[in-house]
Amino acid sequence: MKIYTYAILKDYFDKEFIVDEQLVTVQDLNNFLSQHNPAAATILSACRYAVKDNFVTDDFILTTEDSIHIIPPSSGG
Amino acid sequence: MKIYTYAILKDYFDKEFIVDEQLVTVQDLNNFLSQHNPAAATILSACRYAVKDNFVTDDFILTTEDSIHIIPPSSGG
Amino acid sequence: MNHLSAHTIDIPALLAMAHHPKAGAVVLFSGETRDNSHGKEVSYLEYEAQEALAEKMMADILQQAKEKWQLNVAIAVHRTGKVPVSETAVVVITASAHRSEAYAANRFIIDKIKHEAPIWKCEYFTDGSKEWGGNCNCREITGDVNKHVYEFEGK
Amino acid sequence: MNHLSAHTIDIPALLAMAHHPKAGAVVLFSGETRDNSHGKEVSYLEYEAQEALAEKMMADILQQAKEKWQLNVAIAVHRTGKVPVSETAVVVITASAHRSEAYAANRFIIDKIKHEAPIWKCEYFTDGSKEWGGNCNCREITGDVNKHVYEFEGK
Repeated sequence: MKIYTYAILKDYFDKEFIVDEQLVTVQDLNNFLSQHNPAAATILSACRYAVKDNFVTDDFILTTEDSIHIIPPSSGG
Repeated sequence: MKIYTYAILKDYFDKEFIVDEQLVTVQDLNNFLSQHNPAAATILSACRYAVKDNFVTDDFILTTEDSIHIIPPSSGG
Repeated sequence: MNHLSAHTIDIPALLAMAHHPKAGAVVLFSGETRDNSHGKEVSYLEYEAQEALAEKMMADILQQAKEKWQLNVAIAVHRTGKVPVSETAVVVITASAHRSEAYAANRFIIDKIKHEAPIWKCEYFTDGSKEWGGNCNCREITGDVNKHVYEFEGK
Repeated sequence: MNHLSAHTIDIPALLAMAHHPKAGAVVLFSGETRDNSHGKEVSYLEYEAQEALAEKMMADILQQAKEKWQLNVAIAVHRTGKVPVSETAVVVITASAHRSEAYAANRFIIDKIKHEAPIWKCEYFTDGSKEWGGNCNCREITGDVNKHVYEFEGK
């Protein structure tokens, strides 16, 4: 699956990267990334996840073809 | 004393006119004008009176030199 | 500052004056002539003002707003004369560090102008009739020509 | 309609689109870069967006506002890229028959955009430092990344 990160997440991860691990849900992906980069765990827990321009919940089932956008808390305006 | 009227009052009175009667207070002027033109009594009772760019109360003492502006309820905006 | 204008109000020019390096929020209100009123088709509005008093009161209202809220900018201009449909009759611009003050002050200023400033609207309809219109009738509620019911105090 | 702009937002052009013969009230909010933040001097802001999702969400927010209030016009545009001090980062314009709807809808739209749209601000300070800033931290209060505390619901 392909991961896209934004804003402050780019201080912790590449802007785009591939995850090859077998991960079932969004929650699994969150756990995997938090373990991979513990400094990002707090910010990751505040993020929303989007697939195909829709936000998805923690129990959303991922497929290897998915592009997953990790959306930090908004700070527009 | 010189009277100035505005907006809907101009349907009842001239825009400017002189009152020569001996009138002591603003209330007296209001009563005088209402008797002079009973159709205007209702609107006159809703008006404010201004002398020298200040609103004055009903008991304000008038002098013959005063210019009195009769201010109908606002309808700006 | 002149708070009355006999000609079209240049809103872009006023907005350009409303930027301020300490202001994160600028709010503009434009009151515009609607094409209908009292179920009739409006041709245009015509505004009359007691100009000396209106200028003074509008300056006072802006000053009151600046005392109530931290404002970097507070501007108000009202038209006199003919105002066609979709044109601006009155504009209020406020700027402050954060948006809640700019919105609140803006509502305060327009409400005060509408209820208190000696400015009057005459509606001219397409059927040829006219009507001195939309008067503040708060006195029927408050019993006092100097006491008003303001929208900004509601909700 | 494009709700994101990589270039200076042309506010007079947007305002010109916001007149409507049925609308007596037009309210504009402009969120502008302040010269200070966290006690430091700001050089400029830089905004990043997840563009596809931000466009979709801003369109949704405007639609929600139109369902909540009778609006003749609802426009929102947010900058991406560098926004210098005193320039507009976001603009919201609403128009309705009467002013209370235009104000309320305007606040609703800007609050929703700030809390929900995937747009992020990075503050660049004159001392050379930078900070991803002013994040919506409602989750600390609500315990849910999808539940927010909106200003328009207060007071």
